[in-house]
Amino acid sequence: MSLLPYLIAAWLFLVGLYGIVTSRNLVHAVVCLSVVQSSTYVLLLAIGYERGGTAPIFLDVPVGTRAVDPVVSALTLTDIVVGATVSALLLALAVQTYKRHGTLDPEEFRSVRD
Amino acid sequence: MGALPALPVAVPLLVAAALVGLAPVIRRRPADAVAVATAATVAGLCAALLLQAAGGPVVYWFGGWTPRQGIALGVAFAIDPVGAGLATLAGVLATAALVFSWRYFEAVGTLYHSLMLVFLAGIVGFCLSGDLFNMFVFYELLSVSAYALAGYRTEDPGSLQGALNFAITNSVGAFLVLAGIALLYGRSGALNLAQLGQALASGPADRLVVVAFLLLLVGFFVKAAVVPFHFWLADAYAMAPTPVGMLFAGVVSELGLYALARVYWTVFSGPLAADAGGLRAVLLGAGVVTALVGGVMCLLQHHLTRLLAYATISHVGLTLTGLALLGPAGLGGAVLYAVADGLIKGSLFASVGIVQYHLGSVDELALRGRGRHLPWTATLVVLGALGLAGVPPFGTFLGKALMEEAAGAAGHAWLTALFVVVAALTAAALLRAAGRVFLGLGGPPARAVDAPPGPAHPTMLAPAALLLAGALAIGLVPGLAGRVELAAARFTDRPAYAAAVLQGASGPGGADAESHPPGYPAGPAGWATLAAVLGLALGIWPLLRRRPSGLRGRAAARLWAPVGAALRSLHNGHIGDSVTWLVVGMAAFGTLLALVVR
Amino acid sequence: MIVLEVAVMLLVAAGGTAVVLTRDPLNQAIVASFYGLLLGVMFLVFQSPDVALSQITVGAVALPLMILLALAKVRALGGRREDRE
Amino acid sequence: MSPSLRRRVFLVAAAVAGALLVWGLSGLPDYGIYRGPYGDVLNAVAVGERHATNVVAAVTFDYRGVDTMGEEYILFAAVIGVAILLRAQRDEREEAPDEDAADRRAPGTSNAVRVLGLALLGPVVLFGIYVVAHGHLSPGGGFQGGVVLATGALLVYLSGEYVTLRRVRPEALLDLAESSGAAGYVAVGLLGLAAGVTFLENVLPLGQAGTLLSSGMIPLINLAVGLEVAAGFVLLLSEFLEQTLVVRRPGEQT
Repeated sequence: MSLLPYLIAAWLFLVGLYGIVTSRNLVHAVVCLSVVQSSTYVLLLAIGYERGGTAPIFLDVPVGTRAVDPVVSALTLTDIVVGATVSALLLALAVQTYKRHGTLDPEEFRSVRD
Repeated sequence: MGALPALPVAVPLLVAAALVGLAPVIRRRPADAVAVATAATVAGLCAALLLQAAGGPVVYWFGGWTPRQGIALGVAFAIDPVGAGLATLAGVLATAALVFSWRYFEAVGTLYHSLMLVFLAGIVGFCLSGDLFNMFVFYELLSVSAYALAGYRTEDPGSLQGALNFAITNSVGAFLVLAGIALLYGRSGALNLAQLGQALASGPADRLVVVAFLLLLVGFFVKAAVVPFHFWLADAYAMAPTPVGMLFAGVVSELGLYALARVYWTVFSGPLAADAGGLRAVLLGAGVVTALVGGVMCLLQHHLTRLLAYATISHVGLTLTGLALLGPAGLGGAVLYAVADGLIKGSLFASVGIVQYHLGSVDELALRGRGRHLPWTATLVVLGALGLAGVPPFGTFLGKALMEEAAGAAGHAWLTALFVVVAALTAAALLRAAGRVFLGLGGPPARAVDAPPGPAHPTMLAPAALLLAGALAIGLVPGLAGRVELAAARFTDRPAYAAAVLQGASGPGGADAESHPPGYPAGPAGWATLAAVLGLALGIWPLLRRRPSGLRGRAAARLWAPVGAALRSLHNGHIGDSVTWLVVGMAAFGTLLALVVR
Repeated sequence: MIVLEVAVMLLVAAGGTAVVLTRDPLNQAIVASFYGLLLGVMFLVFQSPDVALSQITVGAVALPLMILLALAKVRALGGRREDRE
Repeated sequence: MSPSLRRRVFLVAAAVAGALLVWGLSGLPDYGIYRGPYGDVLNAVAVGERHATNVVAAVTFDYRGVDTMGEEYILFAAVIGVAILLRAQRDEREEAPDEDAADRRAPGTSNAVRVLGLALLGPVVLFGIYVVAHGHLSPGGGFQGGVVLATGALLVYLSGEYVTLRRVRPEALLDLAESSGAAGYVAVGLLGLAAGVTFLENVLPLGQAGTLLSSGMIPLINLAVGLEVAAGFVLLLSEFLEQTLVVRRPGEQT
């Protein structure tokens, strides 16, 4: 239990990479990349978690109540925005690639080099 | 506390947003002018910071959140001459690139200008930041802009594929960096580099420290395109529009190495101090392999921008060897070399852009003899090739001389041989291309295609010429070597950095300037000349022979061909392959580090 | 409480694996939406409601929507391509 | 590499890399123990110093506000990037987008769906604004609220009113909203410089903790972020949407 969330983060990281490596569809690869990224959310939030702590919001509870780390939340928020924007860009690239090559399969488009 | 440190990031971001908001009412030329003026302003602001930082570190706490009892609550820019110098380089290159775009792009809206300014702000923030997570944010900012810019020429299918591979591989690299940050945060509860360094210095180099260093190292190596993390680079750089390529090759590759140096000397140099010898061997190995693979691949190309892209990889390898010596002397040489080399790469990308614009192609075989009416461009390419080879008095020579000196002092004098070989390989490739394109050597002239006739427009020639002049100036400024070594000495002084950031201790900490003898050391100058001559021979000689080869040549070709073919097939631009190599590299570096540390 | 935490974490691990192993992009978008929701629940367990809200709006709604739209575009293009041939 | 070779190479390398990762992760403090000091210090001082009851918001928008500024510009760059990448596509076929407008309505939109969509629009928009405005008090803020608002715009599409949306040609307006939001963040930062303190330093009264008009500049930044995120996500979604619709031409619908 004391390591479980960290192990899950490592698992998500590798399983997402496996998806990218074996992907036959660029859109699929982009979604797999978002799984890789989600591992960093899990890792960050698990590191800042304090057993028995409340959310770091002192509206109904007084300051001084044991709370989890607010910093990892702020970091993860940034991370989520990064993830969404990178995914959007990649999807746009994938759509355009399909338009040029007529396929989304990385095996099928040979590189442009001579 | 003055406003200066915040402005080189805030100004381009504000202008970028304004350009998008005003897109319906602003015309092309005013938008060009605003973008150029903004980039030049950033360059000026960074230069001012550089001067200020030369007198002592400049620490700027955003929001006024100065640390309490050594605990950083906010985010700081911690500006030293190395970071400010790289930021200035980025500003100069961006200005040159935007001037170049004036004529190069027929019709662009303001979106391109905005994206370039955001890109520049990302680079500058990355160079100035003293906070690990803040570095990650700026790293992503510059990366996301770069992905879009790399795919900017959407009519080119290669461009899209290059951008996709670029974005996926670099994103994985960024997540590795973030995972490394998370590990360090879990151990120390800090994100400020100085505070992290203090927290780690008291502990051992245990498994967490090793793996955190591994994750950051691999993430930054992906950005720097160190072998085997380099498979994305050639497609992305070669297919990007020329002005974007100028920035990519000129400064972005070096940023990965800068970041590694920064985190090593602020955070890890305490716990890893005892293992510096093993670490040096690992980094030196990576640098040597990168330099050689890049150099050989460079010689194999006849697509000019792809050729320059591999030259970039090769020179990142050289810079890494300087850094790998893990001492201030090697670092100083590496910094000087990287800046001069960046200016020359920017100039060369611009020259190739002129070729592309006026001759409608960047394939040296399809261009044979067609560049005869571009004498200025030809001159710039040849001078650039000599600059890349490190011929005096270019700044690259001075940087290499410092690195060689440091290598000799550290018992690695053999690095000189590597420098000669790599300089010869990349110079050979460029001189061969110049010989073909501008002199028509090696065969009948190619058929012309429809393209705007010469002569090249001043807005395209001037940036290329001025960047090259900058690289010359770096080699000629008296006393620069001594100043750079002083800056490097301060860069590597972890306690002084921490004191400046966390306690506000000012004043030039660290070692005093080593007085560096003026003038050019004869030995290194001789080696550099040898490299240039070798490069000339290797590049031009095959073009002058009537028939392809004699018996011996054929035997050599038979030996050489499979190597070339294997290298080519490895560099196939497949996304799955790039990511697989990334994981292979991570496993390899991780195993080496685990063996080397303790 | 701990049982709940372990259960959510294992579900997330399974969900991420399912996203990767769903090879058809259209189905994958839907699985990814569920996975986004699961992550949101996990973040609530981690006492991070801000992040959970972000994750649910982005991961479970906006991103799957973008994927579906991109796929719709690809299909439309593919349809045209076949028409022409 | 062939697919099967690649898979095998990857699995071997990933086994080693995974072992290294786990080895390193096992050096972390046990799950459920946070050693600090960063978060603990902030939890102790932020409410007193910033009068923001949501400490995450205080960290996001003030203590580490410069990170969030970078983050907003990451979104900004991505929106521009997507527009640039999909641009060629739009130019090609934008002859007269409104002419065959009747055919552009999402197929199969029944009146019931339309009414439902429009009926939902009000509450969704209200909820979005609420989330933006209360970011410094309770969970939420500019980003989350902005995304909610953007989905509200999508409801308009789902209810078949895309053509209406299109006819008003809101793109320039959306660009303006997005860039004002982004510029607004920097401008709030410059307020500090204008007042002679540092960039992003609070210069507004902090107000009474727990009330809507408290926490100084944080609600202002939240507003800027909300504007940018809402407009940005609408632009992102509508770029893809446009891609879908542009192709769905008369005679080619399936």
